[in-house]
Amino acid sequence: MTDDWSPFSYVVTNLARFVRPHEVTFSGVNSSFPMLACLLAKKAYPFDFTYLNVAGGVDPEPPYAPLSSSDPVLTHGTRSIFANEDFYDLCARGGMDLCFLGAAQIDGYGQTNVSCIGDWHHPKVRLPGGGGAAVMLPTARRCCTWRTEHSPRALVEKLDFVTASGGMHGVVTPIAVFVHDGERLRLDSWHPAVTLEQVVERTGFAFDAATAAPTEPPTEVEAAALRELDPDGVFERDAGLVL
Amino acid sequence: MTDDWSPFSYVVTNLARFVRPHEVTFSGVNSSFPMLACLLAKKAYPFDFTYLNVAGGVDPEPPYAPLSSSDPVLTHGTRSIFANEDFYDLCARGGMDLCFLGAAQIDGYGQTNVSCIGDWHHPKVRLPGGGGAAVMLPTARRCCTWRTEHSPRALVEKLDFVTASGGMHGVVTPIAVFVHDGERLRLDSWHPAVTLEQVVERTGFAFDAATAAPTEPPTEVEAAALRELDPDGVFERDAGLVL
Amino acid sequence: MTSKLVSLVELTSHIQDGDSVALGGSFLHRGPFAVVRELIRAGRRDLEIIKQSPGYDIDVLCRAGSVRRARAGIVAMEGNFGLAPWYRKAIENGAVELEEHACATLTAGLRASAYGVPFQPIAGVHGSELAALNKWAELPDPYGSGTTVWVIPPIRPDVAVIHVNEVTEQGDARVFGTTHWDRIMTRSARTVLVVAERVVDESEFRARPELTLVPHFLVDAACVVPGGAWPGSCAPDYGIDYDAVRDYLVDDEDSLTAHLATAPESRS
Amino acid sequence: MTSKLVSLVELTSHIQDGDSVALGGSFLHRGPFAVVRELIRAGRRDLEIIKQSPGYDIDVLCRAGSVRRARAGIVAMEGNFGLAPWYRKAIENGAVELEEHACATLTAGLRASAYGVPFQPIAGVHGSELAALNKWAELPDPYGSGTTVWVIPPIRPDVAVIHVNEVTEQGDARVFGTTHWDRIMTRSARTVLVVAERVVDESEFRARPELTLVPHFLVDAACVVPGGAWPGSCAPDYGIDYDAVRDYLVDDEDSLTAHLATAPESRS
Repeated sequence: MTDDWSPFSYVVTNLARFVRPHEVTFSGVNSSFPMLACLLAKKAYPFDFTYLNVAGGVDPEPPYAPLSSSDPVLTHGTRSIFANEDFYDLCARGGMDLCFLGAAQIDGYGQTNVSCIGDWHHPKVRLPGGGGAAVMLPTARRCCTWRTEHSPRALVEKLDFVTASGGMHGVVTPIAVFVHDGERLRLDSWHPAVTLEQVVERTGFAFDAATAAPTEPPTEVEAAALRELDPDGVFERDAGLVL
Repeated sequence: MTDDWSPFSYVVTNLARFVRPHEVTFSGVNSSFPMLACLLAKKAYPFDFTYLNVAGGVDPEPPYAPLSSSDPVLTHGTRSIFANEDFYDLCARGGMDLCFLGAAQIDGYGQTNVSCIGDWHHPKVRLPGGGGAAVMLPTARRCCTWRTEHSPRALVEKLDFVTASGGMHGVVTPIAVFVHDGERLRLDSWHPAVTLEQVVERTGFAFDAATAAPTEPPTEVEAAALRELDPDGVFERDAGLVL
Repeated sequence: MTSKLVSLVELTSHIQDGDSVALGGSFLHRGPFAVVRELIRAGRRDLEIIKQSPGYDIDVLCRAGSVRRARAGIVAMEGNFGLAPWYRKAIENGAVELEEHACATLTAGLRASAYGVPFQPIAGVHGSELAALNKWAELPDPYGSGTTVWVIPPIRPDVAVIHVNEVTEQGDARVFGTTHWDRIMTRSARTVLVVAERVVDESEFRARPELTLVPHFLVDAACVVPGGAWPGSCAPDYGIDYDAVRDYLVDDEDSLTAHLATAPESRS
Repeated sequence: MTSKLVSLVELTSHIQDGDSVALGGSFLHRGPFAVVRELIRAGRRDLEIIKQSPGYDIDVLCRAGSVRRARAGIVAMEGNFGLAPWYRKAIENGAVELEEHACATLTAGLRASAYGVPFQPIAGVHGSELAALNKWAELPDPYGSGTTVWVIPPIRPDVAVIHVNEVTEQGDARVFGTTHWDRIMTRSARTVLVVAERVVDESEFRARPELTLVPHFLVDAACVVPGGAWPGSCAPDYGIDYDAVRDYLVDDEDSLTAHLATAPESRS
């Protein structure tokens, strides 16, 4: 199982593992990976947690995972609509336990850039923008992010622009899981199909790996849940991840 | 009709006459007179206006006028619920044209006291408090108030406490109608059954009466509308007003 | 998912002596009055009551000696009953301390808590002596408009209690008609308690989730007390019981005892 | 009461060259896209687009050269379509000016307008370069907590346009599912325009007035365009038309013309 652990499954599964019992967890727009991770956690883990999403759903039971992570199908079966102002305020007042937020660049402190490549005023690439990140990253109890490539241009020594700064807890890439130690990101585990040296080489910032180990492979239950969420492999093909 | 114009009818009718076409008008808690005035205006006047009330009703069609001016019957027939935060915000941003607000004492500037008789910290009488007045009086385009007695202790030279200050437009008592001229309240008209001298004598503050005249008697339509709203005279008896 | 439904006694036990308690509804309408009476039966003391427009609730609590402090905008029995007599006495004789608000300044304080900010600006207030009384700060506009604005510090109730029409076993709650200030109360308090007229199957909430005022995860405990907003109204289920309010207002020692014994939660 | 219902062309004529326009919905969901396309047909220029999460709407407006300025939190096509290409180009080549927000800071600016205050505090933002970029002010807590908070100046759109499921002839509007940011947009703009899937009898609104998002008196004009949120979704009526989005994204001169001609409002 370990050798053929696909980078797609690696990212989704390791994001899901950040979900804890009885917490309030949120996934937003442009966030297929966290959406799948939350739905996977609901299916795979033997504990209760509250899953909020940007479509307004509260513990929904969608019949399928939509391509758009803000699709109204994510309210299917919900007993309440918790709309945008409401979940942002919840986060702002400290009521959000775990928030998944996107990033284009991440530095060793866990700060993120989702604004631009190059100078903000004359960007080489204009990126989508941080969404709620500048407010949610400092106010959620824990935030996690993901990158679909693990490279020195994604995991950088210095951000081109600091879109958001604050409570980053975990970062997942196709080959590694980082956890914040209060000062900086440290390596928590790496994909068993790569070496620690490869992770170091492909990371733009220096990190502590003293307590790191190869990532625990997906359990049967995790793997089955993801197969159920992406039965035809559409998400996996769309994502096109490589180790 | 003029001589037997009851003080009750005088207050309700003259409050109703402050309602203008196509405006947004509001009546609140503890406000039977404005509630009746707004309902009267809806029945009697040949123009459209938006009537909001504290029960959340927007242009409701209540089957009867309730004793409590915040009774849910005031949402009967409404097509939307406009709840408290919403109508306060509307007022705060300048979207409320006419707001009726209660008062225990009114001074010549149109400021109100609804807090206490005597010293605030050691009151002779603790009054209900201003409700929204301190926010609504300065922010609504026009405010009107009413007193059920016309006396120097109600219309005072100096308030015991300034609960609210700002855009007072009109004041109605059982014997007089005052309108603000930008500086102070001036007498607009008086009950035809009393004399101007009586109004002066019973008012604690000095006022300009140069343009005042006896109040136009109620029209047949106004009188009929009020009879319809208080068919058994319950409101009139409860109020127990005297000239 | 475990049920949030408990007994009225158990629900009320979430409120301790000295707590600040935000009460839902307005005047005689959809107030959590069964809990208010249960607080009296439980002998709670030194409560801080937070409500824009309390009336019966704060009056009966003052009458029973349960209140230390009130933060309110307007206090009256309403209907045609005038002032709240025991509240009035408690303020006049200094037994209860008052923080007098405009309703919207109280809402602003609750918003500051709900939004996680150290203060909330509020329009108006200029010229009112309430500002000096409460030592509110007036800030200049840093964006150069030349105006100033009053800002209200956070008001964070220990507990918010609301009375609703319907609840699910999991604690989702919804009301019909106006929400009064229940929404912002349930977003600003540390603990949220819900009393409902009835429990309905969760399929009814799933059919119209837009109507849900409080999602389950914000609710700490819920209970069902049919008629619990008595002697006030809970539209569309019942209106004000005017006779009961009149009886309550009789100023003799037995009337409070009789009133508490007549309440719906005592009869069941 | 006179009807608020007008044609799409007449409704769109409320938006003038140079106006700031808040657009409802989010990404490909329940956006007022029929109006967006009508703005292009009408040749509107120099618009300021205000939306927390625009995508298709701002992209097609940039493509047509209708936009001068964007105030947004996150911009993308979403679905699985990635960035908004014509928006991206317009920013990169300086044709469009961007005021980059966190979604919640944009909401805070809208709240400042809706609440009638000169600024709105917002939690977070600390450490983000957006604060300096936008010259936001950081204020100390005057109540002595020792903390500071960022405050956002008012954002007051000339016009807010939202797409809803149902409208009455008088202009009351309601949506099913999430309201996104439509509520605060309709409370902060000078003019409010509503496009609906269908008009329903007012008795349906009277039966459940709690569902009404915008009461008639806040609405300046309304029109009915079935399918008007195409190529996005309007739940529960229809989902995203992925093929249409894909066709729109083809980078040749004809694809925009073909796209506009294929839209539901062109077909009727």
